[in-house]
This record gives sequence, C-alpha cells and structure tokens, in this order.
Amino acid sequence: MIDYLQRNQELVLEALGEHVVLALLPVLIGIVVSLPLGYLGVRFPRLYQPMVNVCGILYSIPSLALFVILPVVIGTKVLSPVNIVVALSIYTVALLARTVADGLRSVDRTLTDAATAMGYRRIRRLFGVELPLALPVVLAGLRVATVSNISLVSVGALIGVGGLGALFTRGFQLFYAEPIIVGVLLSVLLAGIADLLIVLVQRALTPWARLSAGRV
Amino acid sequence: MDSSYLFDPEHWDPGAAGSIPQLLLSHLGYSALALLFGTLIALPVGLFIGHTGRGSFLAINAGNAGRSLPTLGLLMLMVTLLGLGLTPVLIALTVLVIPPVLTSTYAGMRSLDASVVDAARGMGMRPSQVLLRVEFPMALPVLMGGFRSAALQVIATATVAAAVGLGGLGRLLIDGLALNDYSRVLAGAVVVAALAIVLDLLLGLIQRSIVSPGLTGRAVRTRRAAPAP
Amino acid sequence: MSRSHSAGATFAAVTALALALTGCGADSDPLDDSGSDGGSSSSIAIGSANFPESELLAEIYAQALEAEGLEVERSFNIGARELYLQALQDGSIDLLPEYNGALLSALTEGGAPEGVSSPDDVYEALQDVLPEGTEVLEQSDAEDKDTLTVTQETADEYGLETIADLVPVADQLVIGAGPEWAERYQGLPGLKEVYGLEFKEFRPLDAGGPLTIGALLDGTIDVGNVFSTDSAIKVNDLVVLEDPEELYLAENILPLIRSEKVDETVTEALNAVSAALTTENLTEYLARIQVDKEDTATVAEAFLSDTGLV
Amino acid sequence: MITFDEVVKVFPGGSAAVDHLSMELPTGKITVFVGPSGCGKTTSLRMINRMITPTSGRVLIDGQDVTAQDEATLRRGIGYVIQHAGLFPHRTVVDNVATVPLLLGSSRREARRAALEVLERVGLPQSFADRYPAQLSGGQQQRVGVARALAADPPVMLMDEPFSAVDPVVRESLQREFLRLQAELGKTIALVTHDIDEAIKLGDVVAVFREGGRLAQFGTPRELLERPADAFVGEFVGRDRGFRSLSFDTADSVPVRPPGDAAEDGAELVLDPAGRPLGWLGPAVGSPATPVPTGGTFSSTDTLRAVTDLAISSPVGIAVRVGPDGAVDGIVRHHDLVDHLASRRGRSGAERTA
Repeated sequence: MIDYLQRNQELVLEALGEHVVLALLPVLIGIVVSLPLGYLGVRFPRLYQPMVNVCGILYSIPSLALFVILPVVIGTKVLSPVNIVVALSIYTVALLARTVADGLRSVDRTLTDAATAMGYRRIRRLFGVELPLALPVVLAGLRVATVSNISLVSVGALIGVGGLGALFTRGFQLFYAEPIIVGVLLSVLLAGIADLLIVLVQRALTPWARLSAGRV
Repeated sequence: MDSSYLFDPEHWDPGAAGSIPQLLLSHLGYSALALLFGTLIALPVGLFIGHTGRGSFLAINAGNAGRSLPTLGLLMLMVTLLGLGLTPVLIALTVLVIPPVLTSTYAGMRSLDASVVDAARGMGMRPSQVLLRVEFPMALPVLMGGFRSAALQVIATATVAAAVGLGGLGRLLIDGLALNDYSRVLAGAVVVAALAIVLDLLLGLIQRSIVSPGLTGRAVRTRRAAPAP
Repeated sequence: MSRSHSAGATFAAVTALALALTGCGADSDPLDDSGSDGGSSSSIAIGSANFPESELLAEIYAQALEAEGLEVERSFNIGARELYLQALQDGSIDLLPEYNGALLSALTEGGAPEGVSSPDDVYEALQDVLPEGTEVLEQSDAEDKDTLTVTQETADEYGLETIADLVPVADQLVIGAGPEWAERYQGLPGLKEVYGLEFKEFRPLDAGGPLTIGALLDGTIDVGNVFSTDSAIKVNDLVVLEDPEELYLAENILPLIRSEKVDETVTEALNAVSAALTTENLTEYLARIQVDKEDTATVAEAFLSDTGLV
Repeated sequence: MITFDEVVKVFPGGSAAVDHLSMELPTGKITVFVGPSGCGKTTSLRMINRMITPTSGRVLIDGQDVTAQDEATLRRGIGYVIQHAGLFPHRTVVDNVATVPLLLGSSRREARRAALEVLERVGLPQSFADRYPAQLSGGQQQRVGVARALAADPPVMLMDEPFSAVDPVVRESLQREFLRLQAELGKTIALVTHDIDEAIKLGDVVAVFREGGRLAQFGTPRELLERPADAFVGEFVGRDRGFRSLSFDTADSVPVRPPGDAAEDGAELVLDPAGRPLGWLGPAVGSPATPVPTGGTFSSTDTLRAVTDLAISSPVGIAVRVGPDGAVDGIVRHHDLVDHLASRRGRSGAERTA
C-alpha cells in the first residue's frame, strides 16, 4: 500500500484535494441555506412538518440518481462537478434544515421570552440568544452531514467526478485492491479529521454546554 | 422531466426479466438480508454495552465511524478480494446497518431511568429478566429510531449493488446512465424514494404496535381525550 | 477580552480555514470548468470512457499535447459512449480516444451502413455523421474490437468457433456485457438482426471490464463482450469468436475532437500518436496496466518515450 | 405611575384572562400582584411591557400609553426578572448583566463596567463575573437575574415570581436584600407572586386577583389583613391574618412593668452581673435548680407580633424587654398584652368608621 502511494503520490493527492472540495463546499452551502430554512420552520410552525417530510424524501433519493438527474433539472453539463456539489448540498440541507429547526425549538421558551422582555428585537434575539443556544444540536447535525458527505462523494466516481472514488473505480477495473484500500482509508481519515475539527470548534464555541451537562 | 419509463406498463410486468417489480424484489431482498445480519450483530453488542456500560466508547463513536466508510469503496474492495456475487454486497450493506443500530441500542439503554432499573432489581429480577422485561422494552423507541434510519440508508444505498453487476433498483440507475436514458434513471430514483417512504411508514406502524403506549404518551393522550365522568 | 468575543474570533478563524481548504488545489478546482466553456480558453479537456484502455489512450493524448506546451485537463472515466458523447457535445470535454466502427454505429440509426467494413470505408462514412462541431483526426492501425468471447470449456462443449455457431445453442446461454448492449446496435439488436441470435438471458455488467471477465470465468455468464486487446484473453486462455458477418466493424483508434480546438500543433501531435500506435504495442502497454498494475500515467509516459514521440 | 385603564385580555378560544382591570401602581413603590394560579396576574404584568397586548383598554406608564412606543425600546426601559432567573446559559455572569446596556447602545467596556457595579450592588463578589450561570447556585442565579434587570437603571421593574424557585432560607435572605435595595433605589416595581406572605412582606401596595382575571382588592397589606374586602380575600389572606397584622405595629406602645412584677405570677427573673436575663425560677416553672431560659427577648423597635409570640411561647407567659445594651429594662405580662390588643382593636375600628 505504501508502495502504491509512493508510485501514485500526485494522483492520490489530486483525488484527495478534489474530494475535500467536493465534500466540504456543500457543507458550507448547506449551512448557509439551512439556517434560514430551519428558522422559517420555527417561526412558522405550520411549515415545520412539511419541511421535515420534504427533507425526508430528498434524503431518500439515491445519490447516484441525484448526480445523474441534476444536469437535466438545473441545466448543468453532465460531467460538471457542480452536479456533485449541488446534490450533496441538497443532502446537507435535508439533514441540517431539520436539525436547525429542532435546535431552535429546543431552546428554553423562558429564555427567549426573557430576551424579548429585555428588549431584543427578533433578528438580534435569533443571533444573540437562540442560535448560540441551538449550537450544540446544530453542530451535532453538522457532524453527521459532513461525515456523510465525505463518504458520498466517492459515488460520483461512477460518473467520472468523485475525488477518492476514482481510486475505487480504477482499482475495481483492474481488480486491484491497493488503490481501493488507499481510497477507503483516506476517505475515512478525512471524515475523522473533519469530525474532530467540528468537535473542537464546538468546544471552543460552547464552553457553557459542558458545564450545564453537570447541572441537575 | 421525462417520466415515460416509469409509467410504461411494460416495465411493470412482474414476469419480465429486469422489470421494476423484479428489481424491487431483489432490492428488498438485499436490504432485508443486510438489515437482518446487521441487527443480529449490532443488537446483542449494543444491549451488552448498554447493560454493562463496558465499551461505551465504541458504541458512541460507532455511528460516525460507520457513516464515514464509503460504501462504494467497501463494496468494490470486497468484490476485488472475494469475487463477484451476493456476499460482497451483503458485507458492504451490513457494515452500513451496524453503526446506527448499535449506537441507538446503546443510547436507548442509556436513556433509561436508572431508578426503574434499580426498582426492577430491588423486586428480585435476575439480570436477564431486567434486560429483557424492563430495559429492552423501555429502550425500544430509541432503538426503533436507529433501525428505521438504518433501513432508509440501506434502501438508498443498496442501489450500488448494480455497480458490481447485481440487480436491485440500482439497475435502473446504472443502465439508465450507460444508455444515457434519463427517463430510466428518474424511474429508479422515484421508485427507491417511494420504497424508502413506504418502508418508513410501515416501520412506524410496527413501532407503534410493539412499543408500550405507556412510553409513547399515547395512553396519556387517549385518557385526556376521553370526556370527564 | 470577553468570552463571546473570542468565541466569535474562533468561528471566524475556522470559517477562514474552511474557505482556504476549499480554495486549495486551485489548479484542479473542480468548480472551474471555464476551461471547457465554448473554447474561450486554450486548455483542452480530454475525456475517456470508463475502461483502462480508453484511459491509457486519453493519457497518451494528454501527455503528447502537454509535450507541445499545451494545457490540458483530464476528465477520465466518464462512462459509456452514450454518456461521453453528450459530454463532448455540451462542451464538457473537447477530445477523447474513439473506435471508428463503434462510433459510426453509435451515430447511425440502425447500425453502420451496408457494405461498409474496411477501416477506410468506416473512416469515410464517419465524416458524414459526426456531430456538428466535431471532427476526427487521422486513425491509427491499432484496433480494439468488440468481441464475443467464451471460455475454452464452453467453446469445446458447444463446438464454438464463430458467432454463427452460437445460433443453435443461444437459448441455453447467458450473455454478459455493459448495460448499453441492451439497446446499442452493436449489442443485442445487431446480434439478433445480423445473426438471428437470441440468448436465454442478458446480464448487464460492464464494458469488457472485471465484472464481465469475472462472470465469464465463474460461469455466471457463458458469453461475454470482451475487447480484443484485453490481456485477460491471453491470461485466461479465452476463445474469441470470429465475426463472419462483420457486425463488428473495423475498430481503429482515432481522436475525436471539437473542431474549435483543432490547430496545427494539436493535429500534428495527435497524428503522430496515431501513427505510432499498433494493435501489438497497445496490447503490450495495456497489459502493463492490467496485469502488472502499473500506473496509467507511467505507462503512457513509457509509450511516448519508447516510440520516440516525446 | 403605572395605570391600568379598563384593561381586558381574552386569549383566543378562551375565557377572559383579565377582566376590566383598572388600578394605579404608585411611583417608587412595590406593588404586588397576588392571587391563585390562573387569575391573570402574570398576564397583567406582561401587558406592562407589551409581552402581551390587551384586547381592550390601555396600560399607561406616567400617562403614556405603552403601545405608543416601539416595543423593543419600551422593554429596554423596563427591568424584567423571572422565576429561575432565565439567565442565558451561553453567556458569563457579567455578559448576562451587561445585556440591556449593550442593547441600549453602550460600548462593550461601559456595559461591562455598569454590570460589575450592579453585581456588587446585589452582593455578588467580582470573582463571579466570569462564571457561567451553570456554575452558580439557584440563589446566586436569582441575584444575577435581579442585577441584570437593574443594569440599565430602569425606572420600572417587573418581577414574575422572582423568589419562588429557591429554598425558604435563601428566599428569606433574597427578600431582605431586595427590600434593602429598593430602599436605596426607589424603583416603581410590579411583582407577581402566589404567596400571600411574600405579598404582605414585600408589597407597599397589594393587588389581590381572583379567578377570571378580576381585581378582588387593591390596598396596603394592612388593609388587606385587617379589612378584607370580601370572603374571597379573607379566605385567601388566611385564618391567622389577625396575628400577622400585628407585624404592622411596633412594640413601643406595649405597657411595660418592672421585672419584679413577675412575682405576681409566681416567677422570678434571674439576671447575670451585666443585667442580661439568664432565665426563670420559681413555682411557675416548677421550682427547678437552674433557671429555665426565657426563650428570647424583644426591644422597643420589634413588632407587636414578635412581642405576642414571645409572651405566648414564654414558659411563664411573660415577654422580656431589653435595652440597647442587652440588659433587661422591663417585662410584659400576657394579661396586659391581651388588654392592649383589645384596646388597639377598638382604635382601628374607630379609624375605619371615621
């Protein structure tokens, strides 16, 4: 395996780089889109259940199907990495929008009430009080979304854009386990690092959360 | 978007090779086997860890670690190492099932009210009785949640079986892709998503029937709904 | 400094890091497909089908063009012809290695025109059907045909030498090929029309890849679509059935390219590659990938230097 | 002054939560809203800062309709304290307290300085400033809650069951602290409680609510105890209201006798060399070898209730008064006390008819 890595260093690194971008860009897009969506689901409670249902349906579409159908729907080119990014963004949103809504709903009503009574306006209250308090829940969802994205990118290799997935198809066509093992290990490693980073961010952003865990 | 493939009655003839009903059946077959094996492995381990508290690190981290394994890579690796056939597909899908079931079993066991378990022991139940009559039924709602999400994941992922020459609804995706036939790919996506939704509803009904109403709040609701005497 | 302030700073730092991460590997930025947008850039996007030989040829083209100082982008492993031809037409890719007969069949309704079989006939006929805005450069002598292949045992059991010999026994046999064979003229429809063959079952696998070879060897299928240059034929002692009706046309390798990318440098470089390619050396170099598991880029490099092109 | 003018609140699909409420909360005083649960007291409180909008009628602060102002601006000028304090768990104590000054546009530095000052004022040490709420006890959290409401120095404060979530000992000290603060600050305060004792202890004025959101009585605690408007208020205030109303008189008018008069009851008060009481001897306590403790003493600034309690609980039915130095300067026999209470009743009856 080490031998394979040495011989194909450039190729593997390129696949890894592509993998990182294809997996993480959708996470960023997903965050930006799900925050307002999740908020709407809380602000207008009637929207919550339909939102959860739509998210569930989107999440059950097989990734390969989404990768292939998207060009027809959004008019991108067949091989465009945009398809992968959009598809994974859809999954991220499907996961996170609900998480954001649940996170915001989990915030103690008396706290939002207290904030209102102190003269917070809605938007400032959202960013100053509700979102920070929902952060532990939201970040837990973000971990799931990020890790799943990293593992899903490789399916794109079936249509020629798949980061480390290229190592899978390459190894598979040659009936050669080494590149597949390298690809799987790197993908898992990448997911592990991303997960760890989010945990570290969470610890830095929510020092109070660890304290309240001990509170009865 | 062209849905002609999906609505062509020819593709729904259960007798025809490669028809949607046949693919559906094999898809369900792979998924059911993977769920069965995955649960057979993960459930006892989860119950053990939850009951004893030993190895909880494993259970907590199994979820994300499992999610991080790229199923396509695992599948291709298994085919490369073991050759063609059902076994590599089942291994890859089973690996997918284990983490959510393990994690949710553990979480279900850990979420139990310690005083209830204590009371059960105090009444003289043996450890096996505590586990089977108290802990397991009480952990069931959380556990079923994990099983349902595992089922959804497997249904969506079992499509990769087609990438290594097997059947299942992934056939529609892979063949549609090779033939540049979007109508077929769309049919695949729709049928898989519909299957996932129907299955989730079904599992929801099963959950209702096997989880004690005392745990779901339904009993409370019915009582409250009844008119006061 | 307050806690929440420093928390904000952490968040900003992480966001910046994430952005930096996504920005890294700028030369392979997958979102930048401007290079292939209507020829606005000088870079040439090279595609390949999803089997090793196509990838090797694409890599040889790529390195040959790079040696001329041209900029190329690699977009390999796209899929079957149906898919990559669409990619070529929508401008996702500019150039890829093709097989003249298969291309002609794919572009002609109901298969290749009658009476066309020699490499030159095919090349000629191809000129009339190429998609608008594309052209083919000179074709090489190297040929890689679609074949129907069986194991030695199957050949012995049914006495098979040519495709025509399959006719009486086809209803007992399972055939395996890429999914596209179900509808492609050079797949099942052609076999039925030209030879009157109807198999017991068709198993969609891959285009002459490991699934097909594997299924052939373990008996899942009896007849498989294998490429004539595949080392697996030699390694596993497989029997390639002859094609007396010439359903499978000449399959000379040639570059299919978007016209706007054609200039003297490109033409010269690619024609030189075609001139150097032979069925023998292609088979030999492909075996280095398939059997010796050498890296495609290394093998392509070896080919170019061994033939004195680079 | 906060004015309720014919305020009605009907929640959608429900009966009236507040029914034609009219009252005036005096400036600089504590007005307590008290009543059984579901009587509209919290709803009324929350209409002052427009957390709830009246169905009809008006709420005015210093003559200005609260609906005339932007609601967020209005609320920033009104302190708000709730049960369990409602501190933001994600902010440190000092950042919690600095919340409203920051909303009002103070710089971070100014807001934190104001917060530290007010923390000191409510009796929390500087070292608490950088802790998170989860690191404080319930009582400490409640102090921070009060500090947070005071940080921007609002003229009006609303307090919704501020002390009901802490244990009785802590509640007692928080209430004392609160009264001390109010004596310093003189805010106009509306405070909701379901605890009539707390209402009587804290309120300058008490508004008793009854079911259906109607005002049963509005008056001083004394008026409430001595002259309940109707059976509902009488019942709500409790059966020992007569005894509790003794808290409103001091002990200085009680007839005091010299300690020697205890002999009439068969008891002798034993003193130490400094004149402080050691205990009782004599047949009234069964002639023991050592003195039986008095069970406490009072001074002339204590309440009549304290004297009465001492007299009732004393082993000989006699309360002992001490001077500032702790030396005994007189005794009150319970017979005398009963006479005094009877004459007091006559006086307050005369006041009522006047």
